[in-house]
Amino acid sequence: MYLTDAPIDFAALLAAARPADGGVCTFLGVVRNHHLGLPTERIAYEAYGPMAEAQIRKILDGLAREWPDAQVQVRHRVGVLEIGDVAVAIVASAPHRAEAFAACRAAIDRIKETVPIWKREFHPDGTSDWVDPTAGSPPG
Amino acid sequence: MYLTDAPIDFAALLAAARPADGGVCTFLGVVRNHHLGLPTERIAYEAYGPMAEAQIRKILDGLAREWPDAQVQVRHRVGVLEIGDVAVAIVASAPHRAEAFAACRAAIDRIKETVPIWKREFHPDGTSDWVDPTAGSPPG
Amino acid sequence: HPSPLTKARLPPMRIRLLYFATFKDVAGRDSEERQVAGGAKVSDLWRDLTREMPGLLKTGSMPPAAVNREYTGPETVLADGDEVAFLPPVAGG
Amino acid sequence: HPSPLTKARLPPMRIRLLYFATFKDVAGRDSEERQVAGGAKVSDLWRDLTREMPGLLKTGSMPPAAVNREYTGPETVLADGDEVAFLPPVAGG
Repeated sequence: MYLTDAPIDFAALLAAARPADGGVCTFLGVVRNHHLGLPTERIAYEAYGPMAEAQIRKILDGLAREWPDAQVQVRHRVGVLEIGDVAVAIVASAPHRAEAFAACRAAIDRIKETVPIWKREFHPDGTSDWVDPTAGSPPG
Repeated sequence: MYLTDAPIDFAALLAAARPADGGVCTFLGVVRNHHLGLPTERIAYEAYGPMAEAQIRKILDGLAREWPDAQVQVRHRVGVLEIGDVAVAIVASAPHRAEAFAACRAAIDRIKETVPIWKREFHPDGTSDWVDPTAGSPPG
Repeated sequence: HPSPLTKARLPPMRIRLLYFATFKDVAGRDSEERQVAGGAKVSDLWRDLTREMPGLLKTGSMPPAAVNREYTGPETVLADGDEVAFLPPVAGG
Repeated sequence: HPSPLTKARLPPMRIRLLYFATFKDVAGRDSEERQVAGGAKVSDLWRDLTREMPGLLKTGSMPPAAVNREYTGPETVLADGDEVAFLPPVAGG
């Protein structure tokens, strides 16, 4: 299960690095207080759960083929998150740092491109919007 | 102070991300159980302390010029470390992930290239070697 | 001689349609059971839906579609019992 | 007429020399006070050291040097009170 409605236990993900792994690259996607110039108060994440799980599984399978020495873990929150909350955590460990960085970057890029998860941003004025990354500046 | 002889408080580094930061890329260099085909039991890190502090400061100043939106933090252990111990931690946070990844990767690359820190690997058979990254396979 | 097995001769099918995010707002529901013509493709379903709910078109051309939780193309022929979703631009991470 | 101010006329200087890692093993000490000729360059110091301790040469040509905690080149002229170190290949991280 890659999706969770509870806070992500990042320390537990880190602890899974293997004794042969010398490099651990991680990415945390954090709810930030602005988007496209508008202030953000909180974000509600919605997922097509079973498909999102299957897509993440496929992404991880692809990473394992491309970087066989890397071990990659993913957790993604769903539900309502506040500023500073971790929405997604990637932990990529490998014997050497080049693979760890490459696998981590590819993981977050592909997750953002293809995993059916959406987010509705709530603004301080009470309005809200579904975020459309294809419409504006690059997402964080 | 970027060097420490106490375990690195990674959670404290993470907590320093700013509310405007949506992406946090981190790198952990972990003591692994092998190097160039030989088993490793532990590693002693030695630094030219004052120069290492100054070099890391310079690297961070350079990163701040190249990626002004990124905030980068560094901690490096000195002393004797066991397998699985974190030797170096980099935390790079930025509004968007591209800067966070780029600054984090540049930070660890430059630290490994120019900061006067050395490591002596102890093998299970009682022998030890100073690691020379210019002599063999790429380091982790 | 026997007539060819045409699209019109296939029995109608029932699919389960899911709505997410902005499409859920437009549809006012998150899922429905729906009857479609035998042999209907994903693109036929999208055409029918946008006639009923022009608001779906705000994302422009046909969005990515999933059948049984896998991405698929507009030419995919639907089968009885399929779970179908059209996906607004994803924004995970 | 006055003779030119040559290297030989400069007074000798005292520097502090630091040894690290494999160089510390070769030297058998981690630091020393050392007298060098007035006007001596970093490369002169390295030449003298390797004559005394050929084991330093296992890293090949002159390694990176630091004067007063900053990287510097072989042509840098030393000054009285300088802190000098030749640095074996670094291996942090």
